[in-house]
Amino acid sequence: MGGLDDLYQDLILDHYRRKRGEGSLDNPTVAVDQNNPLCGDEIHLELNIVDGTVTEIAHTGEGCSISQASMSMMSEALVGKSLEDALEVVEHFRMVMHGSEQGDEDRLGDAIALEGVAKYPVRVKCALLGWMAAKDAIQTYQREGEEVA
Amino acid sequence: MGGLDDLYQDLILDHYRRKRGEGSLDNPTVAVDQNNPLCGDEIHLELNIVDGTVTEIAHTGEGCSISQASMSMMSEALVGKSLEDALEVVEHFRMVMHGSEQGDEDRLGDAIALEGVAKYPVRVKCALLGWMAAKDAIQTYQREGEEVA
Amino acid sequence: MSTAAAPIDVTALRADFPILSRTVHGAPLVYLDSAATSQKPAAVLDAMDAYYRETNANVHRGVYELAAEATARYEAGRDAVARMVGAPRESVVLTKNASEAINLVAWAWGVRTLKPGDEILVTEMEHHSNIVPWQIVAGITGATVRFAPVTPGGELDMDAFAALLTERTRMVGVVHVSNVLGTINPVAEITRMAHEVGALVLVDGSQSVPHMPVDVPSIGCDFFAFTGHKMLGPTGIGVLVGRTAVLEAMEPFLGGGEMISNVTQQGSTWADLPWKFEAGTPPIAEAIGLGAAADYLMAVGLDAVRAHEVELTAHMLDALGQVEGITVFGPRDPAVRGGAVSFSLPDLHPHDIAQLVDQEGVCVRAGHHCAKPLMRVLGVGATARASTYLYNSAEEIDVFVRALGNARLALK
Amino acid sequence: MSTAAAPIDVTALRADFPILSRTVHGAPLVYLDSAATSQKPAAVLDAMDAYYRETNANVHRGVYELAAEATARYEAGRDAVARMVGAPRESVVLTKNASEAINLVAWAWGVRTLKPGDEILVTEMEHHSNIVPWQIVAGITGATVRFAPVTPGGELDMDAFAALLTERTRMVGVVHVSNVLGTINPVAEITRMAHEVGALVLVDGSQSVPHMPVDVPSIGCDFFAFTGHKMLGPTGIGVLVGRTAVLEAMEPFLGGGEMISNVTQQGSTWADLPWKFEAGTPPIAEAIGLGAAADYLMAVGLDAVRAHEVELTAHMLDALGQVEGITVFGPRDPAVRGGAVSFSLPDLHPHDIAQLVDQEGVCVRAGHHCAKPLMRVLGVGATARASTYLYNSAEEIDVFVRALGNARLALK
Ligand SMILES: Cc1ncc(COP(=O)(O)O)c(C=O)c1O
Ligand SMILES: Cc1ncc(COP(=O)(O)O)c(C=O)c1O
Repeated sequence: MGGLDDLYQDLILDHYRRKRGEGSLDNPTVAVDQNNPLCGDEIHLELNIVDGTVTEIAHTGEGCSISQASMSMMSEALVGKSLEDALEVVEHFRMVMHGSEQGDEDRLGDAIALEGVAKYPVRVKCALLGWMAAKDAIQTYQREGEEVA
Repeated sequence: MGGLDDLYQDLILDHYRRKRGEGSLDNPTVAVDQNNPLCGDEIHLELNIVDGTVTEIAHTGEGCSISQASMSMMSEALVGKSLEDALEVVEHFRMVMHGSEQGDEDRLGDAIALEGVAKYPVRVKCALLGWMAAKDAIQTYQREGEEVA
Repeated sequence: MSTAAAPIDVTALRADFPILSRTVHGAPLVYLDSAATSQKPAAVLDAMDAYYRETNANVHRGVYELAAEATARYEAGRDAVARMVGAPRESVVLTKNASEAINLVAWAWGVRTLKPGDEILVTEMEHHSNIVPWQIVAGITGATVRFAPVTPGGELDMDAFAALLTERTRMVGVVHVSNVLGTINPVAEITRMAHEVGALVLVDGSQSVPHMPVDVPSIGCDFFAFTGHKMLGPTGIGVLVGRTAVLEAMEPFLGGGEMISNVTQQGSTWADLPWKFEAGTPPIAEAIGLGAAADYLMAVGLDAVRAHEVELTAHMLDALGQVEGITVFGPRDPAVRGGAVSFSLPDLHPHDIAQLVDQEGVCVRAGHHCAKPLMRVLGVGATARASTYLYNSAEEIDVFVRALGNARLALK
Repeated sequence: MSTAAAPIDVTALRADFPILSRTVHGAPLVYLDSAATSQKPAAVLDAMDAYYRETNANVHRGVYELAAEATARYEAGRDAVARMVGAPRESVVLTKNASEAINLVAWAWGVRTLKPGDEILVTEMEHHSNIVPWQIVAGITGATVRFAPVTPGGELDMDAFAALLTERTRMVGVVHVSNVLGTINPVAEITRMAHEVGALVLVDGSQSVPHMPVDVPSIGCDFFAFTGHKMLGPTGIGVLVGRTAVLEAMEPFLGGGEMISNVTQQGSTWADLPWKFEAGTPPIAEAIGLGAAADYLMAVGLDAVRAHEVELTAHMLDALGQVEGITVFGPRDPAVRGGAVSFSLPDLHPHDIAQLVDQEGVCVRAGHHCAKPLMRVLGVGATARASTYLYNSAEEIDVFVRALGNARLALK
C-alpha cells in the first residue's frame, strides 16, 4: 500500500471490518439520512437522546472504508455525551479534517487515527459523512424541541 | 501607407472623395436601411425601378472609405440593369469579396478595383454593405410586387 | 474521414502526450479515466500557446492585423470541428462545455415553449447534464420530465421508450454513448420515432464524438452536444450542433456582445448563425485548441481510434471478467459498446479501489459518474470505472487489473 | 493589497509579455486595445501549460493523485481571484466570461422573479452585455428595461437616475468603468440608492477590476461581474461575485454535473456555494491561468497599476487634444476616469484610422464597442478607441498619435 499508511492503518481497518453501532434502534429519538454527493454513498443514522444526552447511536448504509470506519468511531465517541459536548466534538473533528486543529484523543477516541485523512481532501468528505449526519440529527432534535416548546 | 495599396488605391479614394449617387430621390420605388453590425455604420439606399430596370440609385449615410467608395461604385454598376442582372452582379461581387470568383470588369465597372479587399476579411463587410442593401431593396420590391399580384 | 486508417501505433503516439511520461507515487502513470477527461497532445497545447504568444486579440471586430489573425484562427477552429462531425459551420455553436450546450436548448427553447402537460423524455442512463437542465426548466414551465427505463443488460428498453413517447412529448434527450455502461444507443432510430410524434431530439454526444466516426446530419437529430476536454481539447469549450432551420427559428439564449445585429433602447436584433448563440468574448484560445484536437483525431483517423477502442475494451472485459465476484455493468460485446467499463466488487468500495490502485500509478474513477438515477437502477451507490482512449495499451489494462488484485488483498 | 507599491518599471515588465516583442508590418507592436482584451504574461501561459502537461484531470470527484492535484490548483485559482477583490471564496462563481456572469443573474433570478410592471434600470453607457440579457428576460417576463441618461460630459446623470429609480425598479445594472468613455461611476452610492427602493444591484466591473484596486464587499452591491481575458488572464473564464445571502436564496442557473447534491427522477437538490452555480466540467486550466493573473497583478500592486494608468491617460488626453478637429469623448480629468479613450475625427472614419495606424504597428479599436445605445447618445455611428494597460509606455502613445497624423494625410 506504499504511502497510504495514514489511510489504511490497522485501527481504521479494524473499525471498517467490525463496525461499532451498525444496525437500527427500535424507536429512535431522531433519525436522518445523509449522502456524499461526491460518490453517491448514502447513510442512515439514528440517535436516542435522553435528558440532553446521546444514549445510543445506530447506523446503516454504504460507504468506503474511511466513511464506514469513521462512522463507527463517531458512534463510540459521541455516545454518553451531552448534546452540546457532542456538537463540540463534531466541530473539533471537522477542524481536524480541514487541518485547522490538532486532534485531541480525549475527545475523539479512536477517531484520532483519522487525523492523516486531512492530507486527502477528497477522502475528508468520506470521513466527515457520519459526523455531519450526527450534527444534523442533533440540530434537528434541538429545532424540533424548540418548535414544541 | 505601406502594404495597403490594395485598400487605398486612387480609384477607390476618388469614389470616396466624390461619391456617385449620394443624395435622395423624390419618390423612390423602394428604400431600405442597412447597418454594419461590426462597426455601427448605417446607410440608407433608394432605388427607382421602371419596367423591371433599375433607373436611379441614391444613398446617404456614414461609413469608412471602403464602404462609401463601394456604395458609389455599386450605384454606377447597377443603374440601367434589369433586376435579374443587378442581382446577378451583386452575387458576383459577393463571390469576389469572398475570394471565390475572379472579378469581371464588364459587370463590376470601377468596383473591380475593390478585388483586393478580399484579403481583409473585416473590411469585406464594409465593401459589401451597399451591395447587400441593393439586393435587399430589389428583393423587397419583388416580394411586394408578388403580394400585390 | 479515411475509411481504412492505419492501426494505431500506441508507442509512437504516446510521445505526443507530454503527461504520459510522468510517474505517480513512483510508478508510471496509467491513465484510465478518459471518460472523465482526456489527456492533451502537445499539438493542442502548442496551438493555444502560440496564439497567446503571437497573435492574441479579441475577435470579429478588430480591424488591425492581430485581430484579423486571431479571428481567422478562431473560426478555423470551428471549421475543423464542423468537418469532424460533418456539419455545416453555421450550425456549430461554441459553448463552454457540453452542459452549457444542453442548457442552451433547455433554457432558450424550453422556457419559451414548454407548458404544463408537455413532457420531456430522457433515459435512465443520462448524465446529470441531460437531466437537471430539463428538471429546472420543467420546474419553471410546469412541464414534466419522464425517464425511459434501462434493461438489466444495460440497454435502453426500446418498447418502454416507444410507449412513453406520445403526442405530449416535446423533447427527447438521449445519450449517444453512456459514460457508465458504454452502451451505444440507436440515436437515428430514436430520432425517427421522436419526429413521428412531433418531438425534437437532443443527442448528448460527449462520449461518442471523441471515440468513433460521427456524422451528425445523418443521425437527423435537432441538437447534438459534446465537449472539448474529452476529445483531446482544452477545458472551457463545448459544442452544440443544431439543425440550421431549428437554430434559425430559435430565439437566442445568452445576450451580450458578438450575438447582436443591432441594439437600441427599444430592442435588439440578432446576428447570423452561429454567432447569434455566442454572447461575449468567446473561448478563443480554446476554440483554437479544439480545432487542433479535431485535426489530430482526423489525422489519426476516427476509424482507427474506434478499432483500437474495441480491441482494448475486449481485453478489459476479458481481464475484469476473471476477477472473482466482480459485477461488470453494461453490454458484454465490445463491438457494440464504448470503452467506459464500470464494475463493482462485493468486498471493496469504489473509493478504496481508486485510492489503492492510484498507489500503483493507475487512475480510475469511483463514484456515481454524474448518473445518480442510473446508479439507483443498477442498485449501487457508486461504481468504479476504467475508461480507455487512443493512447492506452493492453499492457496498461494488465497493470490495472493486477493493482486491483493487490487492493483486494490489502483490505481483506 | 499593498498601498504604497513601487511605480511600474515598464521596460522590465514588458519582458514578461512574450507577444510584445513581435512586429506588425515590420514595425514594433504597439498594443493599445487592452479594453478589448489584454495581453498575457508568460507566468499565466506557463501555469496553464504546466497544468496540462503535469496534472490534467477532471476536478472535484477524482480520488486519485492527479485529480487531487488538479482540484487543488483549480480551487487555488478561485482563491487568488477572491483575494484580489476582497470577497469570500464561496461568493466567487466562475463563469465563461463577464457576459455569462450577467446572464446568469438575468436568467436565474430574472426569469423566475420579474413580472409585468417590474423595471430593470440600466444606464445609457452600458456594454451590450449589461443590456441585451435584460431585454431578453424582459421579453420573456413582461418587465421593462429603462435607461438612465448620460450627460454631455460623459457622466451618469445622477438626478435623472434618481428620478428613474422607483418602487417598480427590481434591478439596477451599472457599469463600474465605461469601456467607451472611461467614466468611473459612483457604484457604492448607486447601490445605496437602489437598496433604498428595494432593488438589487449588478455592477459590471469588466473594466475596473483589471485596472484599479477594487474591494467588492465595500461597494455593497448584490452582484459584481468581470472577465478573465481583460485582466491578463485567458479567454474562456469570467467571474460573478455575489452577496452570499443573495446567492444562497437564488435557484441555480445551468444544470448538470458538479452543481448537484442529489439527483433523482423526482427532482434534485443543489451543491453548496459556489459550486451550485457551476454546471459541468469547469474552465479548469482557465481558472489556474486566471489565478496566476491575479497573483501577477497583486505582486505588481493594483495601486501601481492605477497610478501608471492615470499617468498614461493624462499623456493620451494631452497628445490627442492637440490633434486638429478631434472630438474626445468622456471625462477630461485622468484622475477620475479609466484609461479607455474614444475619439472621432471629422474627416477620417474609425475603420480607416484603425487600418492605417495598423500599418505602423499600432492596434486601436474602431466601432461601436458593443455600446450602440451610447453611440446614438454621442451622435456617432462608431468611434476609434485607444486603451492602455500596465505594459504600455508614453512613447507608445506618441507613436500612435504620429501614426494618426500620417493616416490623416494619406486619405486627405
Ligand atoms: C464594460 C464591459 N462589460 C462587459 C464586457 C463583456 O466581457 P466578455 O466579452 O468577456 O463577456 C466588456 C468587454 O467586452 C466590457 O468592456
Ligand atoms: C455523457 C456525458 N454527457 C455530458 C457530460 C458533461 O460534459 P461537461 O462536463 O464537459 O459539460 C459528460 C461528461 O462529464 C458525459 O460523460
